[in-house]
Amino acid sequence: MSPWLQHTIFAVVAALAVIAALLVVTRRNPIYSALFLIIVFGSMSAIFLLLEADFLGFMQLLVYAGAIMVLYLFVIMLINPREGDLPEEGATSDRVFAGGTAALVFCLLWFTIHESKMLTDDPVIFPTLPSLGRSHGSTEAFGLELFHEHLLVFELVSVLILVGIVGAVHLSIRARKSAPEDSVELTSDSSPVDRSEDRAEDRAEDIDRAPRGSGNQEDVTRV
Amino acid sequence: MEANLIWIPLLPFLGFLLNGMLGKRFGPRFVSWVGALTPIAAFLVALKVFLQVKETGALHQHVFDWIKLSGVPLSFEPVPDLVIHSGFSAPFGLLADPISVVMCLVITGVGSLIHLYSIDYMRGDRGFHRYFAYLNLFMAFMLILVLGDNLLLLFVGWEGVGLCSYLLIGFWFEDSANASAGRKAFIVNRIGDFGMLLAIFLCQKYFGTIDTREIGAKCAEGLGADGGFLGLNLGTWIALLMFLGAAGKSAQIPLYVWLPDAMAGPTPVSALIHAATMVTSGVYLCCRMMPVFEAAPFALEVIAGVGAATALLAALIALSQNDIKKVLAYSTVSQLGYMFFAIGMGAYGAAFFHLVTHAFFKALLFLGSGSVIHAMHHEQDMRKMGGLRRQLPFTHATYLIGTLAIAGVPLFAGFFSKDEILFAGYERAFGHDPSTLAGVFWAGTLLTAGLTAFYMLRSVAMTFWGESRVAPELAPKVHEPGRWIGVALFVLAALSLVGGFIGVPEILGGHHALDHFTRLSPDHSVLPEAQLDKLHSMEWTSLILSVLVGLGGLAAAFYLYGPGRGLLRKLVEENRTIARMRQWSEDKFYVDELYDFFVVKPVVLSSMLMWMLIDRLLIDTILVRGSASATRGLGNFFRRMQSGFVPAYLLTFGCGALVLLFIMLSLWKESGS
Amino acid sequence: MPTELVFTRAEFAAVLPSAILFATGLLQLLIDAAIGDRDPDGDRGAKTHLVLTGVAGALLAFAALGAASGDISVRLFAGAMSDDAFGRFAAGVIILATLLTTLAAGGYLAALGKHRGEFHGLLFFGAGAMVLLAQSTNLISIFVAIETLSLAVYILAGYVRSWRESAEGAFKYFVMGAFSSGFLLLGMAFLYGSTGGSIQLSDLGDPLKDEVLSSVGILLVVIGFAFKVGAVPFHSWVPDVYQGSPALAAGWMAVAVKVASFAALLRIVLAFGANDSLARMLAAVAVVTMVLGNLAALNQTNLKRMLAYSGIAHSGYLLIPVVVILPQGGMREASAGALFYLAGYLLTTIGAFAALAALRQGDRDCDTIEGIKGLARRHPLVAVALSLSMISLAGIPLTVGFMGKLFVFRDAVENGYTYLALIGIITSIISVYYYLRPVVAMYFHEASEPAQKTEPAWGLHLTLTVTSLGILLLGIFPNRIIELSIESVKNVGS
Amino acid sequence: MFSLTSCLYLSAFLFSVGVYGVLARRNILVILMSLELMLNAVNLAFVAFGRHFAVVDAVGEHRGQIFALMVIAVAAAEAAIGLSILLLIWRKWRTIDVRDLCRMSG
Amino acid sequence: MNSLPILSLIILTPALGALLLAFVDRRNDAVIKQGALMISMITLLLSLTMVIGGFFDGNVGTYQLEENTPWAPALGLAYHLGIDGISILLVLLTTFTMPLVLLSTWRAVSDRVKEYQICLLLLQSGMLGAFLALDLVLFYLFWEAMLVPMYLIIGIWGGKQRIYAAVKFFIYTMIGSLLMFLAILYLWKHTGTFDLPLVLERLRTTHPLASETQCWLFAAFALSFAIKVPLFPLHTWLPDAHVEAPTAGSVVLAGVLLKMGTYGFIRFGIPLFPAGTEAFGPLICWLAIIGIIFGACMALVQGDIKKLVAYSSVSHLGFVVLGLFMFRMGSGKMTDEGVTGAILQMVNHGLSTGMLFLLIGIIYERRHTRELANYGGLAKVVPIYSTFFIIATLSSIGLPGLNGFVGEFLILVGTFKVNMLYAVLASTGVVLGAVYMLTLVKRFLFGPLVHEENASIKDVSTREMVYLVPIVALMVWIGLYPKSFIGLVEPTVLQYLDALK
Repeated sequence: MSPWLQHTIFAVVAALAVIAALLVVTRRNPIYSALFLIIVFGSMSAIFLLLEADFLGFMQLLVYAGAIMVLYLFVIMLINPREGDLPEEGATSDRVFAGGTAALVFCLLWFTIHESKMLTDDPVIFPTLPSLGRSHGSTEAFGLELFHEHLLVFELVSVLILVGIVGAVHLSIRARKSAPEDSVELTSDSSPVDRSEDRAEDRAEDIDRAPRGSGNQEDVTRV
Repeated sequence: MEANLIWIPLLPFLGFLLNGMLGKRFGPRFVSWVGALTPIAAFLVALKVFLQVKETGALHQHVFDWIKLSGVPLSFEPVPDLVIHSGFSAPFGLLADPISVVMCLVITGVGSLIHLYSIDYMRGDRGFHRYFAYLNLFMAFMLILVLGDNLLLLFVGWEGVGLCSYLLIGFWFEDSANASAGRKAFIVNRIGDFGMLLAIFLCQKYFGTIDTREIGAKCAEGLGADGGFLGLNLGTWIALLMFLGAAGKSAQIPLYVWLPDAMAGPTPVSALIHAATMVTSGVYLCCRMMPVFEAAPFALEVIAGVGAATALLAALIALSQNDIKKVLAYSTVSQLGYMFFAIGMGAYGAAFFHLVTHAFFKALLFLGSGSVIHAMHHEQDMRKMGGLRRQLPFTHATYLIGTLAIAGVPLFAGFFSKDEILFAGYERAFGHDPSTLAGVFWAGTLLTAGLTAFYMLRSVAMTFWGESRVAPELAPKVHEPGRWIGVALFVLAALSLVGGFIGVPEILGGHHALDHFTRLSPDHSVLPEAQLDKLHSMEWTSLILSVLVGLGGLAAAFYLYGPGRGLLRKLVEENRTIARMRQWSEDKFYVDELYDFFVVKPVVLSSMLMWMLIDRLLIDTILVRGSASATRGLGNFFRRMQSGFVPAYLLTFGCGALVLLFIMLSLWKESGS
Repeated sequence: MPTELVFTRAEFAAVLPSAILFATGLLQLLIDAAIGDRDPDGDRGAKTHLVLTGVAGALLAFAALGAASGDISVRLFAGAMSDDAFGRFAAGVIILATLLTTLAAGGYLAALGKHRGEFHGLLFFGAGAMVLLAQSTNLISIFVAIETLSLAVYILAGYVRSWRESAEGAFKYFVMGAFSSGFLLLGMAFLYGSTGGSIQLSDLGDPLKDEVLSSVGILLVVIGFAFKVGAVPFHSWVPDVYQGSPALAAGWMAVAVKVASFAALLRIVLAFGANDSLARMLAAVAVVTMVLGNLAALNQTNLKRMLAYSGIAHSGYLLIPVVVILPQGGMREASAGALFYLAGYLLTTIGAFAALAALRQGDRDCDTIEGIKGLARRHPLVAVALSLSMISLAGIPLTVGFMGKLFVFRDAVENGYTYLALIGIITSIISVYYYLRPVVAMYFHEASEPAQKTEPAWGLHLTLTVTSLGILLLGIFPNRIIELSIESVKNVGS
Repeated sequence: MFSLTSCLYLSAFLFSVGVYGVLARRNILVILMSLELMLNAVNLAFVAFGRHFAVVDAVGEHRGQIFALMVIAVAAAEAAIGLSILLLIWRKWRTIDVRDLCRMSG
Repeated sequence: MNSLPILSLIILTPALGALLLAFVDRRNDAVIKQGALMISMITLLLSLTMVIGGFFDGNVGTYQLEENTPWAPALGLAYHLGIDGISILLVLLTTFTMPLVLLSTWRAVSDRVKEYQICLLLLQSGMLGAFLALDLVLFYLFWEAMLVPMYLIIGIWGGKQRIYAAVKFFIYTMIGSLLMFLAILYLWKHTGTFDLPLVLERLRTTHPLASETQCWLFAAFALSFAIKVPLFPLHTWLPDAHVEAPTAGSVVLAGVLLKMGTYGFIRFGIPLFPAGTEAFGPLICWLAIIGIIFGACMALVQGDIKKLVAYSSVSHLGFVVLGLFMFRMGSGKMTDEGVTGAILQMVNHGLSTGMLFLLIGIIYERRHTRELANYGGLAKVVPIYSTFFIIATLSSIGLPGLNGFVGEFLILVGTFKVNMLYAVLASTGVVLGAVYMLTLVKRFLFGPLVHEENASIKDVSTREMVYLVPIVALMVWIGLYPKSFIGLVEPTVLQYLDALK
């Protein structure tokens, strides 16, 4: 690929990513956010490809766009928040403050990168890779390095995923025969019998708190 | 010379132990035997010692090392230093020299009599054994006081007798007033002891010793004249501080106020402790430390002034007291003032002489009054007596002897001693080195002599003469007291009659046996003839003056209070000015009230205030609790920062990271580039 | 590059403890799935088999740890981990914490009605990840280990779904944890960049490294760890999470996460080498942490929350050794202080939380001061155990807490950080007040209302006994452990 | 244009946007997404660095990429857990407003 | 003979005994009480054996019967015990007090007897350890360790405000001691050891401290000790603690615990930091003098007997502190009266105030009130009790012939040699002491019997006699023949002062 083409693609994709990212964090409706996030991830994987990380680029697309974001959308659909369920966003001052913080973070990071000695003599384009037996970024090369150099981590990740599975199951499973607590959860508001004082308290708190998000009141109490 | 002196104080102490521990169980008979026999035994020992001393001079016994610090650190080079001495030694050593052995005789002698007297007087009291235990203990301490060869041991006795005095004044403690009186006595004495302690410290610091003989020697060498501070030399400071102690114990201005109150105790106690022995220990101290005082002329002037003033003031108060014991108490204060006046005049011998005779006649008077009180079932108000001569002839006789003795009627004991004191003042005022100040003091004491005669006869008249004012239901029960009381009164009366003869001055043909023995007075015989003659003529003048004043006082009292002389009394009573003065005198010139207002109340109130303001409010509430609540407040502030809102948490995180990042980068910028 | 996988004996030995832990966790899940529902006692029973499996697994892991002791092998798994005394010490503490927690968990969870394999499984997965974290020597394995243990801990925090606090705490922990992971990861990226493409800890100290990237990178990594240990200002999650978690999970979290995180942090810092600015900054963080943690704990009425703030405060104390080793010429041996402190902290904190667990009322934790009033009469043993824990946390002598403070403060003073020790001491004074409050409630007050008397299960009893005895024993005879800790920091692999 | 530095700038920017999202938004879903954004931004840095160093280090030429892969795996697991917690909260509170989770404070 | 670790035995006997008692069934009250008493008696016998049996040589001024084994060498800690003339009396005081205290609790405490006895025994171990430790950290350890049982004693078995008092006591003490801990750590940094004799030697020879540093360290040590003593204005915990503590607590507190502060000064504060002592000496002396007078004034206006006695402790301990600092007479000369007197006075105060608290406890047991206003005229009802009370009072106000005088006098003599103004001011305390104590006696024992309830109070029982008589005997012994005690102390003091030169 010729350098100018790389420049152009990068510029376009980066711009896309920036815009999409900004949209992700500013859209009120989470579905839009999710969709824009997919765009960000997509542009990312494009950049990865540009950076000769072929395998990773595809993994990015698969896992992020394909799996994680689907999960998000799935959950969004599952809970199906109506307009009223969407939380009132913070006041402008809050946003300004958050924005200020984020901007400052960016400034400092920018400064760091800017001041870095290593990066100041950075060539405009990445150095050309020596042509070896395997191509850089290919699945084979990637896999070999992964299993030789990072075997332990690879195994550990399996535990990580296992924990994730167990956790997700434990947290989101609705009820078990012998575990009454979750079943109550869902019906607690409409259940004729309150099982404990504690819950009554909880509910009372909800009602107390409700006026703050005044628009939601109706929706919050609805099942 | 070494001798076995320890038995003198030990015997009464044994009596104390026996009575205190077993007295209650074995009953009053046992108690009276033990109580009376131990002082008598001590008296006998003292007598033996006296004879020995007379023969061979002072005796000494080192019983054991009481407090001893070697003081010089082991590897120290001994630095000879004349100013400050290290190391400290206070042995339990007893010294029987002429003064102390005479004191011992007086104490054990009079004490024995009073013990005997008490057997009758205290009969039937619930605290009979307690009483005798205290009394025996008192004897022991008093003897330690006089025999102690160093100031600290003397101080042991000094405080010990104070303790016994405290216990005996408050003997009938169910009455708050008695308990208060005891407390007052102890506390006022403590103020004096404060001076005493400081005097001991000074001696220790600058003389390196507290042995009385060594201090005397050092003072005689003139060591006391150098050093010093605040414009007074060392000797003066020591003398003044010792005098403060003496003033406390011997009831001198400004610390005399406890003694009249001390009459709350049983009368024999008043006789023994508050008349004959303990209160004179101040005088004894001055005599013992004579070299110190000799080296401090300024202190002597102060002492003389205080003594004279006390004598006069107490006599004035005594004029109008109605409580028979109060009269005697003020009289005691007054007589003690006399003695200090004598010391101030440098007449230690005279003071000591008066001490001894005073012990006789004042004990007699007190015991006599006790006899009356006993007969009257503890009625002490003379306005409710009168005419007792008929029921109590023996008591009357002895009391009268005592009165005449104190009034200085010639040939009675008081005559010789008082005369000697007055003469000393006269000689200082008008002798070879005339001094106006001494003249004023002397005039005061002369006046006091008259007043003394006056109020004493007044008390005789009010008690024994005239119409009976005894409460009718009491009158038939009044009778002469028991056997032992009579014995004691008799012996003391005899001593009051003839006791003066131990110190008959040269002009009356005597040779001043006591002075010769104690060597407290300068030997006049070495003076040139002319001077001696002049002295003698002055002595005559003084003697006649004093006798006249004394008789005048007696006469005045006789005319005012004697039988059938109501008219004159009425005249006196109806005069406004005199009545007001009388009132002042009767109210003791409001000294107690002044003390209460200017000393006691401020101390208590300021303590209260300090407690409330400094202790409770400032320290405890503001500082301690305040800092605690401030910390908790800060804690609550941090708690409130934990708002529970995730955005806030995240913002804290973000800002924290930001700040750290910023600092890191600026530090890097600063150092690296 | 060889094509076949080489798996050395040393690597096997090194990874064995964590492998055993993972296997135990898996086994527990399987057992529970297979026979759990057929358990005659159902949820009410103690599910002894889970506990026993756990205990056996932990003991095995411990044995595996001990079996390899002595030889030190570094750069295992291509530099992913090293098997050294340092890691083993930390691993030992972690395994011990897990063992005690498991032991106590049986009766506790049964009483709560929440006894399932997941708790034990997650406990052991987390523990395995922690052990690996303590042994990791490159950035990737550190990151993955951290994330694994974090996930396990998030879930344990929200373990009791019926408590609202539990879910809330889990959420807060999760969001903030992920946020901090972002920073940690960014830091790692910068470090990766600064070293010119190495993720090996030993290359962090490379003199040719890019200064600014490296400084910022290490700072971001430190921030990530500061979050994990609950240092101010990254502490906000701690109180809420501890309060919401079941008592035992909170205790385990407090100890094990701290141990693993501090072990990794120390390893990184030791490898990174001297850095004065980082030392200054960490000193500031330590000061703020000690002050805020102790002050905020002062007025807490909820014991778990109070212990949470106390945990923050102790992180502050633990940061002192990190500060001490950081500057030019810093004393590397000071890190032993942190290790020993953590060992003591294990006993005290597990003891405290286990005591709270022993006192649960119904299906709730008993976590208020009010609830433990008059406890000395109801449960003398629990009261003694809790008091000992409090006393040890306060750093009063004859307890291990004192020895820990002595060690840490001594090193601080010796290296010229007197002010840190001073602040540590002043805040310790403040801490005495709130540590005494439970003691006051238990011993000086009578119960305000007759609380139902629940007899703690044997596992809890055993745990409490072990912690109490341990607190005293290590408080009186600390030498062996201290020597061990000093020995273990002599040669820290990276 | 297409250089290590610009990749890093982009990465930093996306990271900051993620930070903004986390800090500013109240919707838990969006917060979770912002977190994903942050992680992904860092991935870019890793890969870019990796590409840059691939020339130097033949043994570890994919190090950055592998790191990124692990991050992706972690992100996936985190997403699963995060969404489960979200579901749990939704069931209990019927809310996805992060401000409603403030039962515990102080 | 020397191989017998007698000091360890003395320290450990109560602790092990407490452990033993922990296994006795709590229903077995009598066994527990007697067992505790036995244990304390054994300790007493051990300590007496040490003195009488020739283990301890009174003529030697150095540490004796030393035991020095490494304890946690990794941390630099050693188990280093030793005894000398400074500590011997305090050890004896502690072992002597304890059986009496235990005996006094037999009737007074009926709730949780077992714990009570165990606490007291542990407390004893702590106190003994603190007096015998020659390792700075070991000392600190014992110093803190005894806080806990005392805290429990006040907090569990105390009066109405016991919690406030207990917490105040604990935190007050902790504030001071933790700063001392920091100073100890600094010494470690400077000298590389925690061992007291070594530290002393190194400070003197190879590692001298700058005087400014000395001041800081001394201040840290002094603060800790001053709180414990307690010195004005750090004293407010004491009245609260005394009033709320049960009898045994008060007795131990007054009898032994307060001496920790003064002991700390003499053992650590002064010898370790001579320049600091020089700089802070005047301040501390002034505070001591203020304490003497202020404490006395406070005692004057208290209506609560225990509070009164507590404030009197403030006053008395002021004397002790003053004495401890009075050894340098200028021009390089030393005097030992102050220090010797102060050491003796520690014991004296322990006896007299301890006895007062015991007596108050006896009456409290019968009438359950400490308000002075509720008493009066007791001397008639309970003569023996009153006799004891008066003896204790007299000892407390320093009547010659009883113990209090000897110490007070020596302190004042020493003070006077060094600084006359101090001595004069302090001597006013002697007067004030009489004022408040006699007021107490008057209002408590004398006067008419106003309250009917008091008429039926029983006089001291045999058991009470058993623990009161030894104290009186000791008071008289010290008062009349202090040589046997001074003889034990002085050689050490001389050596000590020599080292300070």
